[in-house]
Amino acid sequence: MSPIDEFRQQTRAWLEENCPASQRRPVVKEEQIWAGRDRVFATPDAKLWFERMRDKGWTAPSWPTEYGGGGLSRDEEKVLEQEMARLHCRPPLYDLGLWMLGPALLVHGNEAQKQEHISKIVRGDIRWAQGYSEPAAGSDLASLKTRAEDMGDHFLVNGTKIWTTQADKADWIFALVRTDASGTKHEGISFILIDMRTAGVSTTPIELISGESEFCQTFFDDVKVPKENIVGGLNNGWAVAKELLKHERKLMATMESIIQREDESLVELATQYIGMDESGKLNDSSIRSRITDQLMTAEALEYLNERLFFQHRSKQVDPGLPLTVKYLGTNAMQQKDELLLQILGNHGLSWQEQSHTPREHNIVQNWAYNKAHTIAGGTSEIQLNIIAKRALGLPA
Amino acid sequence: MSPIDEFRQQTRAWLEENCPASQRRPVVKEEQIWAGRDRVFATPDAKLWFERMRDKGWTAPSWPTEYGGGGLSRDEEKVLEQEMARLHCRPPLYDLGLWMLGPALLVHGNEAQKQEHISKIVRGDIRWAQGYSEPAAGSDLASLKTRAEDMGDHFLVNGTKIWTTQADKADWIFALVRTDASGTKHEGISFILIDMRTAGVSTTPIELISGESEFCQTFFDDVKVPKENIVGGLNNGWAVAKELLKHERKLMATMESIIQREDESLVELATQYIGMDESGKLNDSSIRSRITDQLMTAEALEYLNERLFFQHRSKQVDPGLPLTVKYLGTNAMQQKDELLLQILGNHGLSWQEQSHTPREHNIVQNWAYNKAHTIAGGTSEIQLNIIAKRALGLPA
Amino acid sequence: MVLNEEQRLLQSSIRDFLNQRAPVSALRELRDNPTPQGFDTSLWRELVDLGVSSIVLSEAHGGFGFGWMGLGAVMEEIGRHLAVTPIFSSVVIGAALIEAADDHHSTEILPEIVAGTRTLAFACDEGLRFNPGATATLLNQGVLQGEKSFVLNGSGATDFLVLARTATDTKGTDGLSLILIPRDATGVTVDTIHSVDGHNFARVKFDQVAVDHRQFVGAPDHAWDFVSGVLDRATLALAAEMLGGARELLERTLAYLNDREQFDVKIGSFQALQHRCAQLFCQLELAQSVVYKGLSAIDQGQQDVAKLASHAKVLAIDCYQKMSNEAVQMHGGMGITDEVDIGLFLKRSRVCNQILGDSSFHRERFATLCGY
Amino acid sequence: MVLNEEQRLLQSSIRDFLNQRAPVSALRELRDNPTPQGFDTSLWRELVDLGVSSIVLSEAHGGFGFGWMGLGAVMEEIGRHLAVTPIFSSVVIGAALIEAADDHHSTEILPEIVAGTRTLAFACDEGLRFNPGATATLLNQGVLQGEKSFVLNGSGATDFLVLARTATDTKGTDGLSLILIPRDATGVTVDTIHSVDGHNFARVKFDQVAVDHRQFVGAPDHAWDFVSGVLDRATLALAAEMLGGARELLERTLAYLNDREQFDVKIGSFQALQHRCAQLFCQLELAQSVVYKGLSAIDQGQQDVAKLASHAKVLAIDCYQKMSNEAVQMHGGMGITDEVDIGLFLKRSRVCNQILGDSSFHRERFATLCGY
Repeated sequence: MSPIDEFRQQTRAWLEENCPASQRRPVVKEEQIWAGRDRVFATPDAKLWFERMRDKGWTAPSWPTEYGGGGLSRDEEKVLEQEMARLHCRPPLYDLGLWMLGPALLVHGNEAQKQEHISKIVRGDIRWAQGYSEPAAGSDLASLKTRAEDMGDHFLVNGTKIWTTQADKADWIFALVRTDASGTKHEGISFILIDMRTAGVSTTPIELISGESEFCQTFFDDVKVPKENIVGGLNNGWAVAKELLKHERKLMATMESIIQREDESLVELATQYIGMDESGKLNDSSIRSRITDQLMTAEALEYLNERLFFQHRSKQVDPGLPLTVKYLGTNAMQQKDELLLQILGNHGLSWQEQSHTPREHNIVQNWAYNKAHTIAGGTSEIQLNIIAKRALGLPA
Repeated sequence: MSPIDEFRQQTRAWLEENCPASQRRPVVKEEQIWAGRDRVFATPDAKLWFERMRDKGWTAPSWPTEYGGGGLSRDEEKVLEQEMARLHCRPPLYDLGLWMLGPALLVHGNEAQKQEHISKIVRGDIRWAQGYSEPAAGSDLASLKTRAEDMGDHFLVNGTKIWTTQADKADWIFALVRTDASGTKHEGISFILIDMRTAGVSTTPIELISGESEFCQTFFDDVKVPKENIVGGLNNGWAVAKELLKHERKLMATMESIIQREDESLVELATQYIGMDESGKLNDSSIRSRITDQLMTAEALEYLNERLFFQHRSKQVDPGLPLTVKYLGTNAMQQKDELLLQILGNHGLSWQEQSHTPREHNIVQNWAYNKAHTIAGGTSEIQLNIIAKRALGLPA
Repeated sequence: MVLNEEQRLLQSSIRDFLNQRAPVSALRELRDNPTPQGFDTSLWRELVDLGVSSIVLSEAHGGFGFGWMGLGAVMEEIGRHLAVTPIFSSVVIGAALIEAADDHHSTEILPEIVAGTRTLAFACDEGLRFNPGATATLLNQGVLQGEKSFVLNGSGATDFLVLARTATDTKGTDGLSLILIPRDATGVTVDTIHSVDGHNFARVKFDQVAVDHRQFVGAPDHAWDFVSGVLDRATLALAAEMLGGARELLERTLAYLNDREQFDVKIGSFQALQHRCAQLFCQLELAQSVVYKGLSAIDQGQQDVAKLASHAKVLAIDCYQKMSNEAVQMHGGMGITDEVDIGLFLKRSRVCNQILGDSSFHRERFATLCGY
Repeated sequence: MVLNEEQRLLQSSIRDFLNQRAPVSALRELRDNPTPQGFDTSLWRELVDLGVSSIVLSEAHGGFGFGWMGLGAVMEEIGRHLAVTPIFSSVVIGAALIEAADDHHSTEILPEIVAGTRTLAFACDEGLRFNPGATATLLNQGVLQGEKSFVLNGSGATDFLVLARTATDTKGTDGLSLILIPRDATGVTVDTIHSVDGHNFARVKFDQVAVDHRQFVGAPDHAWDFVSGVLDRATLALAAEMLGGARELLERTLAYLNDREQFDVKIGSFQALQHRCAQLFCQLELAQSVVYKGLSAIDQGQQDVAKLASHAKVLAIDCYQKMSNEAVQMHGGMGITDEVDIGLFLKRSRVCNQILGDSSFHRERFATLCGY
């Protein structure tokens, strides 16, 4: 047996042994395991599952073992993902530090920063928020105004960030700040780490159209930040940010494939809510046809991701290909949401919990919430601009 | 009975009396009655029908009687159109002079020009071509290079025009030429009338993807043109051109509604080529659904045109509305073509006349030919630009 | 297919009134602090005083001759303001059903509807979607039994107009009757649901409800003969409301694009956004033309507007849905927050989709009516 | 799902060869001066010498182990160059059918196909479209009777592989057999049709054609058991050809947009066109991923690729159709002339749509295979 097959066998056995049955069902929002100082677990099983995965370093399977990661090769990581998918294992940890900051720190952080932050991320001890966007900046990220003034022994940060995911629950925030206003927009930006407990940091939740408040506006009012909290060098924040945005896009893709997997089966739902005729066709030919559209897109996206994986493995990456993932994935997700909503009929018109099932509730709320996905992390328009220029070579 | 109802009754009676039965069937390309010195009629009935309409001035129903037009009011013209449609009467005359030059001459021409040209247009004695586009200009019409040099007693024209409809069969051409190169692109353009028999005018046909050659490239090589052939004043050609483009767009819309009426019935064709199940539904659910899309668009376009007519009549024209017609109409036509082609199956894959019926032949050739409609007369992209700026007030 | 002078005046007076009295913030207020009726009763009283409650009725029943084009103009404003009123359930459907039935109710209860002292709700849908042919609610030997799942304005109605099967051996739309049931009748249970759009609907259960023959509205067993026509007209009115919402969204989005700057220019100067807006405008005017065609066909006395109604509903659904998605997208981050109103229109559009038949239903019906 | 070193080399050598020997101008030449065979026989001879005629066969039958991913790479180049060859009819379908049938023909005629001295055409479609289950061509008591409407490469084939019903009491795809009929057999009439794309197909009539048992290919009455799998694989190869065409169109269009100036800038700098190109690229890569998934599934020995084949065909149809329409549009006036090549791809795409099942057929099949 090849080493990778052996690894697969061991992994499968370990997961079957260690992943509690309750953690093998699609995760609902309330049961997601988020990192943090005040980490709470919805169930004892969730705690068990998290701790077992953490102890193997499999919360961050491919990160170096010296910082607590799993140290897996790319192929092994893929096997782990496949085996987790096979058993429908829930992700053991949710955190922006895990998805975004960590990979960037591994590239741009100095040794002290890695020592300080990476293993805490792997262990889920700190919940991170992201401080990029500002109210007046939007897609034009580089026009940011939050500034960090060099006060000799520390920086003094003033300004405001928007779309900071659950900043009210976060322990630390990584942010882009202006440290030099003399050059072009992209110059003079630094990447900085801020403890949310520092005096002068405050947050206000933003109510979304889904009725939830996942995001906050975060205010910095004369916040003192140690000088060693700059990552990647003074005025070099744009380079770090770009590295991180790559992971954000990859993250979005991963999230989607998680959601694709964990989400509703269209066919099953349609069969139940619409019914079939005697020849085994759905009773609604318009919806039937739209399901075909949707399945064809969703499954093709899986193949596209698979193709990307093989390209990476054989070091033949087609540079345009990764750029398509976010645009296609977020569109497909929203199309599916619309279709699910129509299938629900009048059961899709309320998010009062008592008036329908939790499953219906979830579908309706996701429908509204997921409108964010074509906007956050680089709008679809920005994605298309990037594809046109970078993949297709069209003029600026 | 109201005067308009009376007019309707008389018109209906006259048409029933005077329109030969053979002229009440959808017209095929070969039987269209084109104007011209060497005018030919495919059948004696066609000649009869043309002459009867011409003698009433109903080749140009709303033009002034003093130039040979019908002198009808807008409402009467509409009634005539409706009654002709009711009997499926063919148009009695085809000519760019009728559709485009005439309306512009009536606004911008001087009395001598009207006397000289309008009645010949009404009587179908002269076939006109249009000389606007140039090979290097495309949608950027105003960047035209064909120049007319003032030689004292005449202009000397040099240059080339492309997309001149059947210029090889035309008697005269109306063209835009540069008479002053010193100002901006839009200045220094004049609108000029040129007899195609003048020495130095030559044409080459352009082969289209439909296998036809409806268009020519026309060359002007030291062509002498009398000075009185400028319409609307020297260097004022852009204003005349804009007037004329209005008619071109209206013309496209009219052509489409003619085509809509005279064209294939989707439902009938699908019934014949695809068949129905026992419950009376087409056997192909995808095509059935696309027919619904198509019919809904095509019928809505009819209502939009009808609404425009009522807006004109009640002098409440919504200025944005006419701008939508060309974009929507040409798109709808092409969608229908694609659908017809799919319905034909393997009978839609050849335009060899012997291998299928004339009807099939027509559908396939139109499918290819009609790709021109979203390009000619202002591309769809230009239409959208115009709508965005003029109807929606978005910034340049 | 064009509003006449009176209709234009009507529209502008309703617009002024709603701007004043029921801007979109009124919907937020109602959503966050719901009233038992599900709408603002004093707002409705004022609208009744303006005459909207008789707008679709003949002059004999208090109508002013504005016709269905006039109603369309009013519904458009309702759609633009997201105003919550019983006009659709109680007047456009309710009063029109009473008038179409043309029996003793026309003199007994129609005046109260016009006066706004009685409000009706039409109880038709069972299960997940509009499908009158599958009506299972049964009236047998004077007893009504069944459950209605999606009764618009159910929380505020004083009476229900219930579509029920009265001939047990029938199927489809044969053998149906329309029954007037007071809300407080024994055996009636009303379960109010606050919908995502800040409106409400109800699930209404009829458990052993006693019915006498005077509660029949129109001829027994043959209600569909007149109900279907009323619903077609109501569908066109609903489409007008939906396009009002879509038009408001387009205008708000254009204003935002003309205001917001990014990369040092107005975002409205980006050609990709310009083309998308232009396409939305084309789609809107196309749908609008079908709605006007349908409404003016009613005013011209055309009896059968079934095909136009289905046509209008499908295009209105597609248009409002696309417009609301694009409006959210073009508003960027702001579009997904509850701080701006865009999301309220987005939600309203999805609710409207389900009222009197969704896109699948009407596409199927259009195809059947066209014979393919 | 990625080409290996050998497959990449194969693709680039085929590309170089076709660039040299069969650029799009060769198609024009053939269109304007058709040969009796419908293709350039010396071009085919050279391709045979390069080994393409055995590419899908096992090594025992002369294959080189390039697999279906390798074939896909070749078909992509065929699609990019609009090359007219019998590879699809005679090799991808024909030889593969013979090999799959695994009987005496494998030794008798397969070597001639590989040598290019015999070319096959698969005679399946009757009427207007692909629908093997409705096969009416009948072989009864040794006599074949029927008509095939859309036989690809019919004009150039030396033999036909005819799908015929041999069990009269069957319907659907049960009771079918595959019969090898020489073109010059008594009772065979071939009517060649030049298609809009410069290729050809034939209508072939079989009138009282005598058949003996050695002409059966594979087991009588059960041909569908092996034919369906071969057609699924051929469908994936066809999809690869189509995407080759689509990719060529995208590249030509991008080159045009980067070259042509209007309003004093490159038209490729217009954002609306940029976004449309980016969307086309996304659509192409999505479809390409399904084709690679299907081809590599065959190479990995997956027996049933029916769902992937239908999936790939639908996306390839949508992609090539959209790409060709957009390419014409973005080339403006030039796009509708025969002077540039864009229109040739446009026409090829519509012909490909009809080969082995159109979009409706494969959407329906996909849905059925997914069980809804």
